[in-house]
Amino acid sequence: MIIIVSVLIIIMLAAAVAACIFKDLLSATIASCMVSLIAAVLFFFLQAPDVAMAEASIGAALVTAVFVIAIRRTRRYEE
Amino acid sequence: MSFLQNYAYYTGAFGLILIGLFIMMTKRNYIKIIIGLSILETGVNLFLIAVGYISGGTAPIFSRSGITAEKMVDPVPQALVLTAIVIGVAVLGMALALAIRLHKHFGTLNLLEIREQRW
Amino acid sequence: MKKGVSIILLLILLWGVVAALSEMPFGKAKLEVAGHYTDYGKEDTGAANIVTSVVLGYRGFDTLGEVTVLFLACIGLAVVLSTLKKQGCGARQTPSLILNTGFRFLFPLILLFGTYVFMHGHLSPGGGFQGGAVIASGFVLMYLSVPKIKRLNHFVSTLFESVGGLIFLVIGLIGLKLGSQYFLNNFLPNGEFNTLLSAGIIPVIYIAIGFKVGSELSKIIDVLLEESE
Amino acid sequence: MSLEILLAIAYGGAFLTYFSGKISQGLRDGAAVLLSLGTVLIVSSFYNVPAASVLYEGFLGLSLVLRMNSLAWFFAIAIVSFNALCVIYSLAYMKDRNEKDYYYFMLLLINAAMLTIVLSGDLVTFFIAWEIMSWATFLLISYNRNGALQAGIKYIVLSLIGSMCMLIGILSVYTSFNTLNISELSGQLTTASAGYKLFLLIIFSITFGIKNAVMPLHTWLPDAYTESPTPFSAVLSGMLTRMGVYGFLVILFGIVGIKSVLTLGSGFISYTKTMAWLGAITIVIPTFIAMLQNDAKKLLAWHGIGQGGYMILGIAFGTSLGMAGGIFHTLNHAIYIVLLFLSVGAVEYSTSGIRDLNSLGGLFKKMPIAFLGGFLGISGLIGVPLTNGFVSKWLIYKTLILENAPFLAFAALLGTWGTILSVYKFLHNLYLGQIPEKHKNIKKTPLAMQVPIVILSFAIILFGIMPGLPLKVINSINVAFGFSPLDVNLWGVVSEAGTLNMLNIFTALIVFGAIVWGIFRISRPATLTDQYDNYAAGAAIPKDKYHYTVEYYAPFYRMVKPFLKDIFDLLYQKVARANDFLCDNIRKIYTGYVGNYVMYIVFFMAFLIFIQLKWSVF
Repeated sequence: MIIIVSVLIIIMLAAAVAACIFKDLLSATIASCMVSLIAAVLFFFLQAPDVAMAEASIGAALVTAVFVIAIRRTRRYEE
Repeated sequence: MSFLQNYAYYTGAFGLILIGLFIMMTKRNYIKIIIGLSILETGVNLFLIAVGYISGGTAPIFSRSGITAEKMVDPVPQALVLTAIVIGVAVLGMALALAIRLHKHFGTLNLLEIREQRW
Repeated sequence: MKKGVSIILLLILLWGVVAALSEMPFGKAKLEVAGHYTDYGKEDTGAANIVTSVVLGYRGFDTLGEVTVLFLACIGLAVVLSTLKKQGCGARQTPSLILNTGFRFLFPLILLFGTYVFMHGHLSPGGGFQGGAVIASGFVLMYLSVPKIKRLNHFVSTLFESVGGLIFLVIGLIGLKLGSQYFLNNFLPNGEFNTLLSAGIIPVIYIAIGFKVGSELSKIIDVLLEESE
Repeated sequence: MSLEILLAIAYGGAFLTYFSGKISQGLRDGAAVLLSLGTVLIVSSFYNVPAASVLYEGFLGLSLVLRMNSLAWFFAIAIVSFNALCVIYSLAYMKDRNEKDYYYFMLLLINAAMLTIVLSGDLVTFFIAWEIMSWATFLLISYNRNGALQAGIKYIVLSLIGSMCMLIGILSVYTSFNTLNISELSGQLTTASAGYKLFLLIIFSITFGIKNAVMPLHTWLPDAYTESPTPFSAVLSGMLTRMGVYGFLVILFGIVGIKSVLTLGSGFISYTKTMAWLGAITIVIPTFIAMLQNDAKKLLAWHGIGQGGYMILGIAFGTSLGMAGGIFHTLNHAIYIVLLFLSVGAVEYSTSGIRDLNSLGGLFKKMPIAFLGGFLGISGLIGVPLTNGFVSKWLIYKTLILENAPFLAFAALLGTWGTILSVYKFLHNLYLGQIPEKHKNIKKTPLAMQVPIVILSFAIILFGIMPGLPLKVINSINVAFGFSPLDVNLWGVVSEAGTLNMLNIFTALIVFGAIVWGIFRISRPATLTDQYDNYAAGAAIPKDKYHYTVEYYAPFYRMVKPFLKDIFDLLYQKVARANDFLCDNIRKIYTGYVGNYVMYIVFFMAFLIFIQLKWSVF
């Protein structure tokens, strides 16, 4: 169990670092979406199903959608 | 192994917080800063939930018989984080709307290039 | 230069965090107030989900404030974007067949699931906020898949939003009047435990919140998309 | 008639005037005049009728008290009378200005606030009314905008410093004695420790020193007097500035008590000595600065500061003679300075706004009433016998001599010499000498301007010949404060140190005047010639160049100008500029870049964590 959690956390942190590094904002957004998604799984492991649900639907779906729309209306690459 | 047992979640939460802060401090792109903010927020939420966890606890729901109140995890941070997430998305939407306005007005999202916003 | 300073500062921060966390063990007993909630939440509010009973029963007034913040953020977003000139934003890709067909199957199911989630907020994980978010993500799917769809009917979404907020307030005020104790007093009978029609006013308020959050979040998406076409 | 009704009429009248101005101009003017005259009548009906009433019970646990005693009556009657005269004067002076509703509203509001100050029986009412007065004054000083706004801001900044000092004092009094009623406090404070009394006196001295323009705190006054509309300059100089004297009287003798004040400090450095020396400095320097001024109102403004020094000098010694001198000088100063301002205002009105002494002159024949006012005003200001200023200055000099303070007496005399020089310039450059060509056909002085000037001129002579009239009231104030009463009769003062009898002086001067008149009468009659009919080496005199009011004391200017700068004003401006610079630099931490703000927050957190983990201070 703890091994799975550790692996998930490592992937999550890697995704966060990727979000930091990517110059393409769309990729960064997807990376941050991944962070949210794994966080939702972790919430579930921490016996917080309500929060996991909220995080999955909001953090992973809505926030990403909002970011994508905003990037579409501005510009895609960080200069 | 006991380190992982004790500190895996905390490491994840503070890793997210520090990465979020780092993005906010060093990046110049407005949308990148907002991405940092959202990562920071996820980290804070994860930390709060991790604080409320009890070893071997159950979710705070009396969904079937045999669940006792003693073994439940702390419901207070969960209630807090629940609303925090929802408000978070509204605030992010607001910030991104401002980003769209900024881009329309100045044609750039690089904060260093936006001179009018400073003294 | 800047990155170096940032990393040094963050390392000091990390140092403090490590020092603090070493004295804060993971997975230890909960606080006294949380103990009270888990011990008596079932009898006090009649909801099986203690998180729900905290959000709507013990801390209902806070939730009203949070809903207000959500509402204000939504209004602020609309105001910020309302003065933009409408202009084209490049061509859209036509959605693929899979997306299109999947949308037609899934959209009613997503709405149904969202409704289920906020209806059963007092029994199972979920509630108004999650249900509303699920419904809103259904609308995101709609915007993705159907290119020239008739937009969200603003009147209806505003109606849902306002009626949701009003129900919350009115129920709170009725509780204040009937119980004469506190705002959001639970004046309905608790009913049989673990059934749909139990836990007094909690399901009613969660339905109201579900409508409110769902319409607000879909409106955020709608407003952000609106001007670009 | 109770005191609440008086205040209700005063405040309600101000609002009534404002709103009637929205209906018609004539109605507003009538309302303003009637209300100000009405308050004069009501206040005068309180003569020798001590009254007390509770305005409002339980304002945050304090009761707001009003009371009328001889001191309050003396100041109240002066306030409402001068205000009524200035309102009448304003009818003509303000005729062509804008926003007259606002002007009259503020004038009457200030009147009501000053009335509340002198009637207040507790420090809360005092403070509230003080603040109303300060803010209304600020609004009226800045009536003319532009430069006036600068002057107003200067006034309100200093005034706020004073108010805050007063607030500190009041809070400290309340926490120590649990009451703010002035009459209750006076009993308790006599037993307080000397250090506490000194603290209170210094705190309140700053407040009242700012209002009374005592020397290091005077900088607001010249600009404020100059820039405000002239009738209001009269009110400002006449009574509003002298609220500081009232405050000194209340705090020194009403609350702390004269015996305690006299024992504060030892030897040369005592509270009264310091006050007296500040008063002396306030007399000398501004009087000589006044000599350099070319703006008629500014000249009077500097004299306003200087004369305030006499009052401080009189009351600082805490003898009954000095008290009488100080309080009487307050009234006398108000009479003649109001008269002088009204006289200048008449000139300003006739020449459509010219106050520059260099470009005026010879207006004597055109405006005799204004000249009469100016002449009697400067006579009073100098202290010529048979005018009121003589009596009060006599009392003050007598006090200084009896108190063995020769240097202070010399300072007072020096001030008088400076006054003579500078006000002669004032009178000459306005009314005497040649009249410039462009002022040959000026507007006539309207009746509404002449009436107040005549009344005040009459008052100067009346109080000069019969000083017993006001001195009787002042004597009862002295008794109320616990001084020994003076032996006063209608014509003057009788004391063991010297006797003043204006009747004798009056008779002597009449006889002397008759002799002089007779000599002039029997000698060769004078011949009148045109002022430009002069011999100038055969050349025609250019009429604008040979106007000798220009640069009246030119050699003296050159001699003293480097020494008579208003150093305190310059100092305050330096401080203000330094503050501005500092704030401007602090503002720059808001760089408009999100990263920096996050950096500040993280830096602060890191700083706290670092010092905690390193030294564990928390």
